[in-house]
Amino acid sequence: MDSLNPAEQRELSSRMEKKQMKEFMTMYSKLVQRCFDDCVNDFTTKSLISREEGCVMRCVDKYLKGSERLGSRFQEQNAAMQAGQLPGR
Amino acid sequence: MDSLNPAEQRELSSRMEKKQMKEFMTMYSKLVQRCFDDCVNDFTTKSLISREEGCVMRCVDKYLKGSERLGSRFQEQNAAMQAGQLPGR
Amino acid sequence: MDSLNPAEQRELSSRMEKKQMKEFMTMYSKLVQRCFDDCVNDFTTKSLISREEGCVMRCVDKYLKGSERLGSRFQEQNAAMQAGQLPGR
Amino acid sequence: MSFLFGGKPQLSSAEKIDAALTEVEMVSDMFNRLSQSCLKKCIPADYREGDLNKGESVCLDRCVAKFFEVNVKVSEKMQGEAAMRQGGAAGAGGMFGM
Amino acid sequence: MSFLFGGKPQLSSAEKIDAALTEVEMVSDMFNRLSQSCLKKCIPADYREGDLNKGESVCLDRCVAKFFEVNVKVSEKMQGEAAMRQGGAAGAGGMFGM
Amino acid sequence: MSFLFGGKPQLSSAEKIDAALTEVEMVSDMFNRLSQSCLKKCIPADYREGDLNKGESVCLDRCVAKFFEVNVKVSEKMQGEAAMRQGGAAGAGGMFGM
Repeated sequence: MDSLNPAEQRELSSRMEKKQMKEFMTMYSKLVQRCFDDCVNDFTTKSLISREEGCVMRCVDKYLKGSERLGSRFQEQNAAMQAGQLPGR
Repeated sequence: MDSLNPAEQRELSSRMEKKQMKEFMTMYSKLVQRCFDDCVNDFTTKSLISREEGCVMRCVDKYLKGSERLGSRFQEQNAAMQAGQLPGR
Repeated sequence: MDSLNPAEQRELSSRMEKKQMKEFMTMYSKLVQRCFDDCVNDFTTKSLISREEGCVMRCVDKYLKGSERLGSRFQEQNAAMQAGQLPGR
Repeated sequence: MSFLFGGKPQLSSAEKIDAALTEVEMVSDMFNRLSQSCLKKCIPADYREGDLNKGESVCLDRCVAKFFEVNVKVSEKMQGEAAMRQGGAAGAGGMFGM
Repeated sequence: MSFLFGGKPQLSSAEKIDAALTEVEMVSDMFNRLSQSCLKKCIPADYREGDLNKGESVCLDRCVAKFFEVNVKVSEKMQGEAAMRQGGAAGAGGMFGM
Repeated sequence: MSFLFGGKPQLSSAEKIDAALTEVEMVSDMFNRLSQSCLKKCIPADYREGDLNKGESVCLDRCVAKFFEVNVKVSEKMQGEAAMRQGGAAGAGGMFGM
């Protein structure tokens, strides 16, 4: 990892950027699907009813906050694990 | 999108074709899995019993028809959204 | 398939190796997720309790054995199908 | 989604093709998720007949409409929040238009 | 699945390798789905012991056999329909053989 | 995970970049699975409010800790078995460290 030369670094960053773009897209479409699945279950109407819409908004809110929290904890644990299990690195 | 030159167009079509091939394969294996999951739950026999086989056939029928219908509606909605939200395009 | 020249064979093996590496990684992370999902459901504690840990260990054991068995049966069936449906090949 | 890529000047061929493929992929990912959800919500798992009946057909149509509506709402909400974080004004229209 | 690719004359190296990889990918996708379904159907989630017991082992074996059978049935059905649409005769054998 | 790739001498540029990307992918796959599991386990699907409440927050924190612990246990177990098969001693530490 540490031995990449500048050209390799650039190639890596460019491919990482593409990957992150895709990850973000997937995260977004998963969020849409999850909130749709959990909030929309009435197909006697053609448009969202207000209860469904409110549920979707709160669902998005809660998932974004939850994911952010998970991300922070994940990084802490990951850092702790690297430090603990691979001393001297 | 609109500014691809002919060589780029060819490259794009060729990669799109590969993608569609893969999509079709995935669609197929998902269909097998779904109909298996919904129709086959008896493992006291080694071969499909006739109830299971009938269920699988109807399942495939229904899913193909359902997917076709979803595809048409999706395209309509997509076209409407593009027209409505991006006027002048 | 059978008509690959040596250079093509090498390229194919190298790409197959990468694929297998990825497959193994995915298999591993699926296993972690599955055993976590099935065994860990108590979040009143911060560390695994002994019941959870035992469950995870047996879960891993059982899944590895199950997957191995499935792999053998799959190959047998696959071989039988190729032989039966494509005579003369 | 061409707005995402349209702004940049002078993309290389490879970049333009990648952008086009990413766009297609995203639409197809959305369709796959919509299909998974709507088939599950509208088609009971007993398969009494192979044809779609009237109720299932209507359910699928409405399911697509509602899925799109949810997509627009979520997209607007996320754009609004992104704009707030940047201190700018929320953009109109759906950033994540399918 | 080589029939899918075998018909075309003069494939380039890249195409031949892609075709081989696609074939491997498809078999492995099928195996992953089969595993997911059969482990779920045959192994109860309580994990009382680490070994497979007799009932679980037999269930897994039959599950594989039935999954293959379903694969063949679905493949034949789809080929039959494809052939009908083209006005031709349905081909024998499984187009989607794993 | 650099141990997986660090041992080989003289990797080409393409190989080094692939190895780095594989490492990133694996961490991100693990995070995606952890998220899926923990959001499901800790957040009830009724969404009465948009904020995380105290109970949900604590649950998420513990869920991450337990997921890591399971990862370490599974990794140690698999390494132990791999070592047994090779007749060698089980290595300490997590081969599959995230």
